[in-house]
Amino acid sequence: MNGGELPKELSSDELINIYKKMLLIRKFEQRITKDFGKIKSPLVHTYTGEEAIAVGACMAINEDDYITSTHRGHGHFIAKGGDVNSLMAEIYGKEGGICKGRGGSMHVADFSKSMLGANGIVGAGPPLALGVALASKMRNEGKVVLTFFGDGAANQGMLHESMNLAAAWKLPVIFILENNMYGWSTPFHAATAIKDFSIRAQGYGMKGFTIDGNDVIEVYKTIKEAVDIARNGGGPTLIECKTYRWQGQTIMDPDKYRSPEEKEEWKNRCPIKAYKTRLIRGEIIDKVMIQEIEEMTLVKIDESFKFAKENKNPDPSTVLDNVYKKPIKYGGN
Amino acid sequence: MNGGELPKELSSDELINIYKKMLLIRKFEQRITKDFGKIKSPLVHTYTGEEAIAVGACMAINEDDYITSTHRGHGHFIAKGGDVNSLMAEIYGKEGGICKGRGGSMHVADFSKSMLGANGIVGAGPPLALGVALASKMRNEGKVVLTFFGDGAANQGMLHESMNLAAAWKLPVIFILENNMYGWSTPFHAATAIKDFSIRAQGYGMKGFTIDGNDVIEVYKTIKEAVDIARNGGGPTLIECKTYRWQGQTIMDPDKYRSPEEKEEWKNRCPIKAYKTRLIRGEIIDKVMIQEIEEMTLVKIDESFKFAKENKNPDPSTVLDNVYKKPIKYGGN
Amino acid sequence: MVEETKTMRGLDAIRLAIEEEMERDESVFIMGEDIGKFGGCFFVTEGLLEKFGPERVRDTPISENAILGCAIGAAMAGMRPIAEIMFADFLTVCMEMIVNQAAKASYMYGGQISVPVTIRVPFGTGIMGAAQHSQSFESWFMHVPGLKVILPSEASDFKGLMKTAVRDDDPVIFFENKRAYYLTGDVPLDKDFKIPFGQARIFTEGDDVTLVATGAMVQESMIAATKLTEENIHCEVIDPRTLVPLDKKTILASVEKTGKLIIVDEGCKTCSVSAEIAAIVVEEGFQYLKKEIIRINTPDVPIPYSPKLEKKIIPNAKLIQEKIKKLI
Amino acid sequence: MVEETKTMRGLDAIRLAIEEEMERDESVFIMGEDIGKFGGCFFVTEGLLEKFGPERVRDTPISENAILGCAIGAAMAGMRPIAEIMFADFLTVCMEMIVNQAAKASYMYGGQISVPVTIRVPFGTGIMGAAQHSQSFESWFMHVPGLKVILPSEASDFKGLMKTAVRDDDPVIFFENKRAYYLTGDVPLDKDFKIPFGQARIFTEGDDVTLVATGAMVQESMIAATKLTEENIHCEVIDPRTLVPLDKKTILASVEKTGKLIIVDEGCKTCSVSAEIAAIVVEEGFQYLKKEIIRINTPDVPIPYSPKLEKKIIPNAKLIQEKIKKLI
Ligand SMILES: Cc1ncc(C[n+]2csc(CCOP(=O)(O)OP(=O)(O)O)c2C)c(N)n1
Ligand SMILES: Cc1ncc(C[n+]2csc(CCOP(=O)(O)OP(=O)(O)O)c2C)c(N)n1
Ligand SMILES: [Mg+2]
Ligand SMILES: [Mg+2]
Repeated sequence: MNGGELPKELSSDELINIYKKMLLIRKFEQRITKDFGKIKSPLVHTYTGEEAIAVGACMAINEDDYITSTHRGHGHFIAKGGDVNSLMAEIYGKEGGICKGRGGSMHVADFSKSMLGANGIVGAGPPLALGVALASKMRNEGKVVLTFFGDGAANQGMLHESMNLAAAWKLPVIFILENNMYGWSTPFHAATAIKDFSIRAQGYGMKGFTIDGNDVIEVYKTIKEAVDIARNGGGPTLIECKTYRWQGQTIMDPDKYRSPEEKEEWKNRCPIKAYKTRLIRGEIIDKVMIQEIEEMTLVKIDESFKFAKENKNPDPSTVLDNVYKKPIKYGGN
Repeated sequence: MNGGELPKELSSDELINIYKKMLLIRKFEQRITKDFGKIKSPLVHTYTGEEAIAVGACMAINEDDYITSTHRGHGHFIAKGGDVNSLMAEIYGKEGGICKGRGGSMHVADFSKSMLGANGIVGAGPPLALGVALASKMRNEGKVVLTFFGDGAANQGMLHESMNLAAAWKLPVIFILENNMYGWSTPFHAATAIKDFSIRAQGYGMKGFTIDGNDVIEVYKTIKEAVDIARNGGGPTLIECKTYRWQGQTIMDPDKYRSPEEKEEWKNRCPIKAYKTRLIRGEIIDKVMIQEIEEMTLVKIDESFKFAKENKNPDPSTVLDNVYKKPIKYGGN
Repeated sequence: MVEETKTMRGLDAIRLAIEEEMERDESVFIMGEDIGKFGGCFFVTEGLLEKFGPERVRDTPISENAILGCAIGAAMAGMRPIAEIMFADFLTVCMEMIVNQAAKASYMYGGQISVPVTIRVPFGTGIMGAAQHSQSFESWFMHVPGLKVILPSEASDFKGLMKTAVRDDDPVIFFENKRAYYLTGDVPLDKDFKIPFGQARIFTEGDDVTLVATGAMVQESMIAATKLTEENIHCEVIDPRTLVPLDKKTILASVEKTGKLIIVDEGCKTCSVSAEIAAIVVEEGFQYLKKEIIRINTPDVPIPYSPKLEKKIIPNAKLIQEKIKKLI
Repeated sequence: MVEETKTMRGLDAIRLAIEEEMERDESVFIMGEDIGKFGGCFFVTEGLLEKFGPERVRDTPISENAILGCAIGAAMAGMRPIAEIMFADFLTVCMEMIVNQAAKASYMYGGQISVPVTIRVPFGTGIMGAAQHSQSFESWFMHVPGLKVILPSEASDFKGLMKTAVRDDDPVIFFENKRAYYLTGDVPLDKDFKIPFGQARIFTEGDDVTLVATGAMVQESMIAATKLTEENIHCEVIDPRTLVPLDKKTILASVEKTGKLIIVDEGCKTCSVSAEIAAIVVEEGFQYLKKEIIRINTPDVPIPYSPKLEKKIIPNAKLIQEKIKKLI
């Protein structure tokens, strides 16, 4: 159920920003998809349809709070305030990319924004989140960490260890499970016997919620609640956000394992459209503004595409840089 | 609470056998402990105090049902009907050991008895149990697998993956968590925020129970119930048995992290003594029989010790045998 | 009698081998992530679900330890499972089951059992996989006694070695080079076509220099070798095909003839397959060596995403040619 | 100025280094299984909990991925954690965090960060640990670019290298040989006593043969070398101490002098450290070699429990002596 009152504590600007960010992610992914032939990498995963989770979640934290991401990281990157130009350039493997073309889509990271990186290994973000949270705790910084992961990742052993340790040590980590119904081609109900993953929270002694991941305000509110608990020393929370990815697993996926009806049904539950309706109903924006935002967003995307296109390829002579902080002599060379 | 009626479906012989087996394990471990200087291995873990779990559990299955074990495997080995002589010889590293002196205490296994091996890696038994269960299921053999593991192991990622897969595929596995309150020196409540591990069962869509692991009949009954479910295609169950190890983590452990009071309290809850009292009260055995059993057990242990002592050391020229089924030429030699 | 063959890609040859073995032996089944309905990340198992059903073609959760534990346990109970780990890079999450369980069970349990499991693992570069989807870890497994380590480079070898793997009684880790997936070759249709472990394949004979190569590097070496015949330089190109057991004899015999050895290997240089082969030859064939042994490897660097960068570090025919000419 | 030293065991030297670094730098802390109240499986961390309290000496659940993830994440956030994995054999359950995360973060994120974590790992034979508590996996990590791989054999090196490790900005895996724990040596008490990475240590000089050894094999080599001086055979015994970076220069210079190389290494032979060193020398020092290179390793077999069997396979001074005499 995507409706109800808009939260009082958010200003109009903030409410509009939520919309802008979701739209920016959507348009970004559409552009990537369209230009897919130019990217050439088969391992690019889009966030289309899931925008409300990253955006709602990042609205609930401060700029210096941390997030860890997944292989499907563009949305988290943008939501956390990462620069779209260097994101686009990274996906195109250019020197001006946020990781200088070394990482690519699956490794986009912006440490200056406390965005600790997309990750090609399913389930590898949460263990790292523990450490960042511990550092914050040991230094009394009051920062929290949001760690995003999928329904597929939920069945990885690393997740279990992470949730248990976070709860045992009361670390300020929010576990955000993006249940988009599939781990690659495998429906989550074939990979586990449970219906809602949030039930697992009890097994670690933390609170768990299952919410509509397509309702950006519900996401925001729930994460906010969890963040407050974490900041006050109450430890971690598990939040399962039900959602759906509109596109295939990767931009190359023929996606034959999901029915057109199922896809259609979820497209009708578009998180952006629903939120737009609420903004209009709440008289936060009007048609003109919508039009303006849409245009500005497209301009931004075009610029980022231009930036990426005109950017240089990395210089092959630098290929061995940054393996270590300072170059060392390799054993065998 | 260790009391109540003895189960009607068990004959006197069976009830007495339970007693005999528990006592055999106890005396075996005491002998090992006494001769510890001769064994020389620091990595020997005794089952003293936990006898009711292995014995009660193995009473609930058939001879051709399987078990997997842990680093603390002597008790499981004996309970599953393994030969005490070759167990003792193995711990002494002799050729007549069940693993020809290659495995030692942490690897005792008797595949002819469907005892699939002790395991030096905490948490490694359950994933293997999945496969044995799957084989049984695919071949319609109706066999079940008991997989034992500790409270420490419960926080290993492998456990999570195993419980989830077993439930998703409805495999005939019974997860038997031996909560002896400590993973090495770490109290379980420092390693996790929950009180009873059985609550985790819900997170996989299976049933979970927490029981008195020192009550052999309660163990038997609960496992029996779970076995019936598993045999009938109902999938796995998690059973947490609360217990206590009387000795240190290994036979060399100075064991300073546990208070004498705590140890004393648990010794007062001795599973063997409690069961003996019940047998006497139920007029299944009398003092004379108890005396006889005690003596027979000691004779058996003495024999096994003699067997181990007189047994040859493995022939060093055979050290490369059995790396593969048939010898291959090694790459580098 | 003419052997019937069919031209197909490496990945089709693997599929054919699996299909035939599943038909032949009821105890063979296959499991892994997205191998069923989806047909596998590289479409190696396409069509098998339709043919054999979900009991024998099992899609799993993303739980690699459970996948391998399940396969190994089933093998202990007498089945012959084939388990897929989607990328070699993910072996990091499930080393335990391979290294401490499958590889050691026979030995540490005193020979009571064997573990006839086959673990299939795509590996290598070439798809812009970057640091976590491009790695070559085969040398790790050569360092683990109890495993057999197989690494074919060509379609018919894929078929013949896969069949041997499935029928072998020991745990086999079967590395499938991503680039070799798409190379075509003539594959025997004989349902009992097997290639024994421990026999290298000589791709081309020559007197001037021995080139030992694996996986995608075999093709690169062949291109270099072919090119150099124009300059009257004759390379002997050898693909060991199986790394454990390793056919030292063929390699040593070749070095005896040529006196010169170059090893070409996609893995990062330090402690790679090439190190072991160089060490064997300097230990057992020193008297044959006329020159230093050259290792051509990917340098010690995580694999970068940008194709321009990746290309810079992965050995190719041109580099091989240069190194050969320098050595001679 | 006379340097003040104290005689202590290897494990005490490690403890001293950790203690001093924790005193010096608030961002250093230590975590692992049973390292607190219990003092660590080998008592390396004994007393640290009492001194620094439970915030900085953290007992963990038996969750190795969480332990390392937590340490690595904290390092990314600017701390300098030291994490212990109780036995090298258990690295199999947590390779992911080391190999795909710590080692690659600097590179794959384009140099945005570094990961100053130290991972401590006891390894090797000698305690009847059998197949799953005796292994030597250091060559695996040499094959992973981005890691520094340290392996001291002696008390003062333990101290000096541990301090360098903790202060290093890259991920360090620090292998602690179990037998070397109990060897005593004179350890400098200077709180800034550090040994740089990449500098081998020459234990004894000699002209006849170069012995490169690591861990417990250094002592065995020294026994052999000392014995052979009676027969007027003079070995040069070199301990690289750090495997990545590796001090090739010292090894090559020695081989230039002696013309003969033997490598002694406790790891199973195939693809072990010894393979890499042999390969480097035949590649870069071929012209110096007068004889084949000999590798003395544990053969490719899981470690057996029976001490009689274990003794048979682990290289010792006697075997080393024999091999030297045969080579000369
Ligand atoms: C450890 C590991 N196993 C498998 C993969 C291959 N893989 C990449 S994405 C993916 C599906 C992940 O599903 P989920 O966690 O639900 O995330 P989603 O893609 O749906 O966002 C798989 C199996 C991987 N990258 N890492
Ligand atoms: C993966 C792994 N981590 C750590 C160890 C070291 N270790 C051996 S036993 C043990 C404690 C196990 O506790 P628990 O599972 O509760 O079993 P218990 O010993 O109490 O029976 C530990 C930490 C190990 N063997 N394997
Ligand atoms: Mg998903
Ligand atoms: Mg315990």
